Amino acid sequence: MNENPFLGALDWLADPMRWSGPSGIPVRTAEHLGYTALGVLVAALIAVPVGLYVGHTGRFKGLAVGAAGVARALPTLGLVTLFALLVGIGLTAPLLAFVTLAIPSLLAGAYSAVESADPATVDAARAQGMTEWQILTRVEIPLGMSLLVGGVRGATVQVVATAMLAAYVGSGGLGRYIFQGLGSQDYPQMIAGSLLVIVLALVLDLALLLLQRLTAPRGTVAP
Amino acid sequence: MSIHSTRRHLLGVLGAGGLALGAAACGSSDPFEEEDGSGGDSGSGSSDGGGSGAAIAIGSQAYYSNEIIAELFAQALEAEGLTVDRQYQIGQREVYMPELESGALDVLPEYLGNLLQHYDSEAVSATPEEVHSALAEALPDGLRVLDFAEATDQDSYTTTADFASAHSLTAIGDLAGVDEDLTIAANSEFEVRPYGPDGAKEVYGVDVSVVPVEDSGGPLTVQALVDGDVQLADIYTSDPAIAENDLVVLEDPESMILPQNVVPVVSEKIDEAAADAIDAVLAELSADDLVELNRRSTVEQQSSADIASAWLSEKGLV
Amino acid sequence: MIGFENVRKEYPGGTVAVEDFSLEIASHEAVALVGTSGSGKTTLMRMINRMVDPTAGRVHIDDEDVAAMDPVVLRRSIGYVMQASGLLPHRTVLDNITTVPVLRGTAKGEARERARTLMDTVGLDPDLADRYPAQLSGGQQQRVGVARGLAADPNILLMDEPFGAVDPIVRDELQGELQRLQRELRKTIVFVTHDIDEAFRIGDRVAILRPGGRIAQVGTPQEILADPTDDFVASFVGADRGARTLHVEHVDGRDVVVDADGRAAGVLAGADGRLGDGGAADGDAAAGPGAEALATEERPR
Amino acid sequence: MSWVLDNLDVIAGYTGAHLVQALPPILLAFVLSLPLAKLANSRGWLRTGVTTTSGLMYAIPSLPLFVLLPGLIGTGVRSPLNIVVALTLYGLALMVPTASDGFRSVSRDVLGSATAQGYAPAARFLAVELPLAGPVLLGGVRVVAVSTISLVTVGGVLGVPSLGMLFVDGVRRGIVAEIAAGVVATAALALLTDALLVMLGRLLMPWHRGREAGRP
Repeated sequence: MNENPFLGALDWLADPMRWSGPSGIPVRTAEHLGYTALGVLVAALIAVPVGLYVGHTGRFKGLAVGAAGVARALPTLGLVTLFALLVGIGLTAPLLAFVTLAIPSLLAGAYSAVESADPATVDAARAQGMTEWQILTRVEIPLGMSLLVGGVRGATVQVVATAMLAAYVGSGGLGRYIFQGLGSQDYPQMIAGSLLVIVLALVLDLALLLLQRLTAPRGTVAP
Repeated sequence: MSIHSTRRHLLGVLGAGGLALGAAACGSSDPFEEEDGSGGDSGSGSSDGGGSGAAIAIGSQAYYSNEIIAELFAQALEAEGLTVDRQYQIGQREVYMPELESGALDVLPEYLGNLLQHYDSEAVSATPEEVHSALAEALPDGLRVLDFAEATDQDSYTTTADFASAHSLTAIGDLAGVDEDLTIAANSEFEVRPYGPDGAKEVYGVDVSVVPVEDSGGPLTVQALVDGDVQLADIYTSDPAIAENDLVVLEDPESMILPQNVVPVVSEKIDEAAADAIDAVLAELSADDLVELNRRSTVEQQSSADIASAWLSEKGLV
Repeated sequence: MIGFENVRKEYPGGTVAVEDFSLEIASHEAVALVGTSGSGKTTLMRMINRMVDPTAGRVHIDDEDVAAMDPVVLRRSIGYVMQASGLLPHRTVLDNITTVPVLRGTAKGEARERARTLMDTVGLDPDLADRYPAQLSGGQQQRVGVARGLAADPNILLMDEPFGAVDPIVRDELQGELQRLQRELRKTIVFVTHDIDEAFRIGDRVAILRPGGRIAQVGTPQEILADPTDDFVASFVGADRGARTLHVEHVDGRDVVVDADGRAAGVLAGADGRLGDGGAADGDAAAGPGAEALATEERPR
Repeated sequence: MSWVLDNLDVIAGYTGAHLVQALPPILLAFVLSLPLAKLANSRGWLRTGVTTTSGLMYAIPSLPLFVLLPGLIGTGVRSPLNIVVALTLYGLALMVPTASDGFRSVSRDVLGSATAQGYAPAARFLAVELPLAGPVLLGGVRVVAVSTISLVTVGGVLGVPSLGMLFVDGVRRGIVAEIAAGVVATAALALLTDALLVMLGRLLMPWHRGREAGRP
């Protein structure tokens, strides 16, 4: 053990006991990833179609921008506690909060992805006889894919850093280490939990950055 | 070296910061002074107009029940003609204890067991009297505890009436006979407390696992228990939700759980006259009274000032 | 045959792009709509494939009202070539050309086969098939645009200032290619431009438009040059400046054509018929600054 | 609802404390980001470093940072200074890359012509580069403002007075209206600040008026 809580955190992480069992690091990390994925996925199911619709038609743009602005301004801790009082403990309350947190980035990504397509290209596609759906799926989405993935990336990093709040109301994830460390003044444990969250966020960020690079359509990058 | 010494090291640093803050909090230019006051002292005639040298600074934890008790002290002292400065809703013991030690705070309602554990993490359970005298030893120079109240606000192993009757439960030890996996909703630090899962296993031979709910036995914890998400919950015994939901607090014949009677920790600034005023309040404060005070806050959503003044006049204390 | 019957286009907010326009375009005819910006020429052309729906009046193709046709099916039956080509930047040359045939359900292999033929037709090196548009020169992109417009073998080809974004020498080449293609393919072409010389070179007939889509004059280039209906047309074709009033001077034993300002505009073809192009080319020769036209003409081929 | 009406003074007090903690980090992040961004733009590897560090910073969960920072900088947990420093760090993480992009977006030709007209470097920065990067900077500050005002609430868990206290107290007392009031007040504060920033932008950058499409 160590006097310095940061070195103590490394000792904590180095303990092989922490790496197995139902409250071990692999399980908690998997839970954390699961919450993040679920939150981003549900948010994407809502925000991406709306963003694509708004970007493609230009309709309800003001409404979408306003809604995203309000969602951005909502404090996540407040949402978690509010939803928890309304629906009880478990994953529902934090999940609702994560979805709210993820929607603005995803909406902006989907919306700007579609809007980024050169209007002349879209016009030409329409003049050639593509249906609106074909314009969206064959022209606008492929061309804006990296912006869309960028939105997913932003949302994922935000949710993964916030998913610790799931442990505030009865679920698992890496937040368990953070809250337990906080509650019992076991700062090495709290720091270790935070470090794991940071590493997870960086790994996801990097992976999605790579995906973003890969989805940039060939032909649009200068040779 | 152990975790505890690590903790002390960090707390030392935290304490130094708290000291600095405490000094700042005395200055009238500190923007947080007013906020602290208005945080809990909604509407009542707070008399912080007097010189800060003469005023008695009363603090409270960030816990509505603790704030009510602090407000009882405040109004009782004001009735004696003293000037008080309310500094409620201070988050953590690691923050306010240094402020008490430095003299930035003069009075704060505490709980026997938790306060002792702050100074001696190895403290084992005992009777309230034993804890009280141990505290007198443990407290640093310049601080002392007054008499403790009958009212207590301690952790508990609580279950629903249905679950208790289905398995004939009256005491924690009876859980050993329950043939299913037991979970208890509690703050996550319950996991490492002496009366947590390890204590239950050691003292009563009972296996439980913790479902963390960070509202300190509040409505989320109660709801989780009532909804059957968990079989047990750590609910503070002063919580009116216990009676309202017909919950059963399992007995603790081995005194595994530390007694948490309300006890004021005070600085040297509290003279005998002031101490007498506080003692008078605590002498009247029964366990049922504390539950009722809490009920007025959670169910009736009254402010601590209104609750305190009503109770003090009921008891003829002001 | 394409017919416009009293069409009008008014945008929300009251802007009137086209007031009242009627015109018949015969099959296999190339008609150039020419006018300044705001003349409604592009709006009119886009009414044919329903990219724009008229507020009043109707447009018909072979006596069938386009308003009754499904716009998507209609557009797939009409070739469309636009300025800066409008190619899909994320698809290769070959995929761009096969877009419409594939949308219409032609098998991919067959469409590609035809696309390669078309590349040859428009004078594109087959090695460019797998390039992306951004890897091509402006002139090559326009050739791909033309090939794409022809890919579904449409009867009608709409061309919206297709050569507006390329430099003059390439534009001249592309105009020549288009004339050659049109002699072979005999499509019905509606060609929008603001360049009167281009209009004279491409159009069998030319419609000169005033703002609001009002027709100033319709006719063959020769008719318009010979008899401009009013000052607007005269000014538009440059007759008033004397740019079109040419006379012949003898220089070093050859007949040099000179405009009203005394600037050389070209060399008169001798009995050997050295000047290959038809009447429209005369207009072209008169187009730019005379010295340039002369130099072009004398450049060894 | 009656809780809200009975406790308007409590909400107002927390709102004041909230602003005292939120405004300095917004201002500090903006001011400090300018030299840092200029510095980052001066070297390619520095720019990469700054972007990476920013990403790393933003991945740190806020609650542990609030708890740990006092140990690192010697402030108290309940000290607003602690929250201000932590939030300034988050603000910089957002603002420096944005400011770096903003300065890069200024056309080299314009800068060159300004130099040719005789602008000294400092004057050129203040009179030409800063205003031209203004719209991008404003966009960054708006994001920082909204995110900072939201993050201040986390301090409530530690007992630092802010609108976040309403969440902690509300969840313990089971008063939904109290939490809802905290959420609404925080969001309103954020949106109001955002609107003020937009207005300030229009005032300072009249040439940009009407061109800024809000980001969703």
